[in-house]
Amino acid sequence: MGQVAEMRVIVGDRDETEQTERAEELRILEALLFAAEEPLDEKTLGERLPAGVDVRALLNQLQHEYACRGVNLVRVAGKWTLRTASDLAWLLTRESHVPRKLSRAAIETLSIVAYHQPVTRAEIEDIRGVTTSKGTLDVLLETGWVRLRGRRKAPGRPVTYGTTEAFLTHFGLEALADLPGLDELKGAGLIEGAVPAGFAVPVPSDDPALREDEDPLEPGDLDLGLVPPSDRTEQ
Amino acid sequence: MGQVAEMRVIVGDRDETEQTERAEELRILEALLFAAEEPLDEKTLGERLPAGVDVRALLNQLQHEYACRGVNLVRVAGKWTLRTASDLAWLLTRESHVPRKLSRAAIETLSIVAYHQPVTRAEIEDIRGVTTSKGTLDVLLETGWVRLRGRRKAPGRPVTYGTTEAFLTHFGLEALADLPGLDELKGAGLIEGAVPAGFAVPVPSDDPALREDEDPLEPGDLDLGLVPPSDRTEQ
Amino acid sequence: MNAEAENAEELSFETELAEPAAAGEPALVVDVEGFEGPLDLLLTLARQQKVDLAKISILALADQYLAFIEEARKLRLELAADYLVMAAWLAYLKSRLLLPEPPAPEGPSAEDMANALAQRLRRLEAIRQFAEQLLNRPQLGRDVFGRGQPEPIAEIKRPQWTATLYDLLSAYAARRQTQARTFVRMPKRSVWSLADAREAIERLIGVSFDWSPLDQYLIEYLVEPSQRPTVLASSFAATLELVREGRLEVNQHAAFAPLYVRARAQPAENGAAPDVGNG
Repeated sequence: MGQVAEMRVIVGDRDETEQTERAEELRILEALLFAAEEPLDEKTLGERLPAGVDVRALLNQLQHEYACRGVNLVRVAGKWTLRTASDLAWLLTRESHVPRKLSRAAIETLSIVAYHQPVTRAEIEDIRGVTTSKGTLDVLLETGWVRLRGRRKAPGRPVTYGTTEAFLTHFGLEALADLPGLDELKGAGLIEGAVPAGFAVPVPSDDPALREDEDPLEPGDLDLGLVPPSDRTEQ
Repeated sequence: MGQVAEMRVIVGDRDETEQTERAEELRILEALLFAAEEPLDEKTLGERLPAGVDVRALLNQLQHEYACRGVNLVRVAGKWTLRTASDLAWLLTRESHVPRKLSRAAIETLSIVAYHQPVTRAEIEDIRGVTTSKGTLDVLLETGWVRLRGRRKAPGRPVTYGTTEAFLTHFGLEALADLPGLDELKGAGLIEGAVPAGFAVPVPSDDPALREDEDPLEPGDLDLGLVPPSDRTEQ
Repeated sequence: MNAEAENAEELSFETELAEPAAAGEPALVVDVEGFEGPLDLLLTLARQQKVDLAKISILALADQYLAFIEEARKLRLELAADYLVMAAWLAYLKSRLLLPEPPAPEGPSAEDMANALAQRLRRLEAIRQFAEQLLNRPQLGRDVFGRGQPEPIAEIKRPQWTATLYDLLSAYAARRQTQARTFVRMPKRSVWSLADAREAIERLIGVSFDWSPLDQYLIEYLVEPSQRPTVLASSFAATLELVREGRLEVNQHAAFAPLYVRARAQPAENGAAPDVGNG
């Protein structure tokens, strides 16, 4: 490093005058391009520089200087402009978390997944008595509270859904078995009046081990685009 | 020149790793500062850099790198921003949207607010020895450089005025302490004179926190049409 | 403005005003308006003394000010009250300064008052000087410029889903309960309602049933095994309801024996009561 530094100093000393003079024109170009509200063409730039200056050569030099910087000098539609380096485009985005309430349909579906897991979409629909849109399940997958467990050993081999650890965390449950049963739901006044015969609330289990009637997921299952990127609105 | 370029390439190869790493953080800072519409504070900049990075040191390095360029890294209102070099003003005047020309009364009032804030209209008039027309203060509020701060805890509860961040930004001041001649004024005892008796507090101060002799504004105060659209978020 | 007037004793406005006056224009007011109040006028007069404000003679300044006001009056200039108040005060100050101080004066001494005035003038002068310096700084949008094409930061909004355990449980309970009741009431399943089934059999066989345990069989064949107890229960409940209404008779030989049902003398249509035997 010491040697390197020294070399630089020598280099710097040698053509100091030339450097300084060049710098002035480059400074002008820099300032013009920086302050401009739109890309500038070479003619406009040339008008602000001393006569006889090779604008294109200067621009090329400036472009070279900025090539490895966070901002690059680029040519668009024949005009010149400074732009954020394309590999740093991520800097120009900001994530923000917007609290959003789950829709009624999504909450219902989630509760059915919680109590009845492993459960297929058809089973969810059967219990809810209404068609469940794919969007609703996508939203639930996006929350991270519901996951694809496996596939039911049944015609069509439908995917089975279950809840995740994040589900327990979010709802403050120590274990899935802590979800209240029928008596507790009644006690809480959530189920009122006579309960039809045969009405039962299952004792839920989110044991990750696949059930006898479940097959493991197949390699492609998780990449089906089932997990939406963001901002998915449901139904 | 050809020789110079070659030597530099060799230099570049030698300590590539270190160079690259440093460069990446500087590139990020560069990109952020170029893209930003408003000055950025170190916290905001730091959030986009790897943890543990000395943001201030990097900014100083960047400031040094840009010192002799057509665009400089400057500190205004405690934040960082890129500005065209002030010696190139001649070059860019054509671009300028001629700022409103302030009347002599407005200029005087502005500087009294700047040097004596928080200050009431009566105090401004005391210093100028003449009645201040409402229009003058309205014009200043409209520029966004002056804001209503609060109300003085004194008979009549007069409104107190102070300067904004936009004021510092516009005049390229890092902080109020950089006001020209401030020390001189203080040394000559010309500033303390305006402080109401019994309040031994530093003047001027644009600390958004109200002073002990100030009450907050009342709900209606900001709706008088006196308030310019921007920069009035802090109360 | 009179700021550049040279002669301390002879005020410049005389010469400056001579011309407009000659042109028949009462432009004298304009001249006074060139001053930003009496302090400004005093400051201008003080500058004409060409001395440091710290060493200024307040007495001489008062004289000049009063002379100016006198001139203005002669020319019938309209002066704002502020100027006249200052004139009165300066006249008072002058008299105090010229008279020997009483041994125990009440309030501030003439000296104090003069110093206070000098201090005010210095303060105004300083403020003006620094205002000028401030305005001569490179100003944004006039001398220095920010990025002409700032690149906006795009905000990606990630939803943070919220739901409470109560939401979850009440939704579950409500849905299950609704579903269970719907199940009892609505015949829109793949099975026929018992009423429909009875009607169909009647049409097929051509007879109406007497003391028939038919519902047992209908349930057996038409209802999914898991649903049978529910259907049986609701069917029984509906039957009892019809009995109470006097439209059906039931007969059971022993506990848990098959239940025989027949219509009463004035037979009601089977489908008349929609609550009957849904399945």
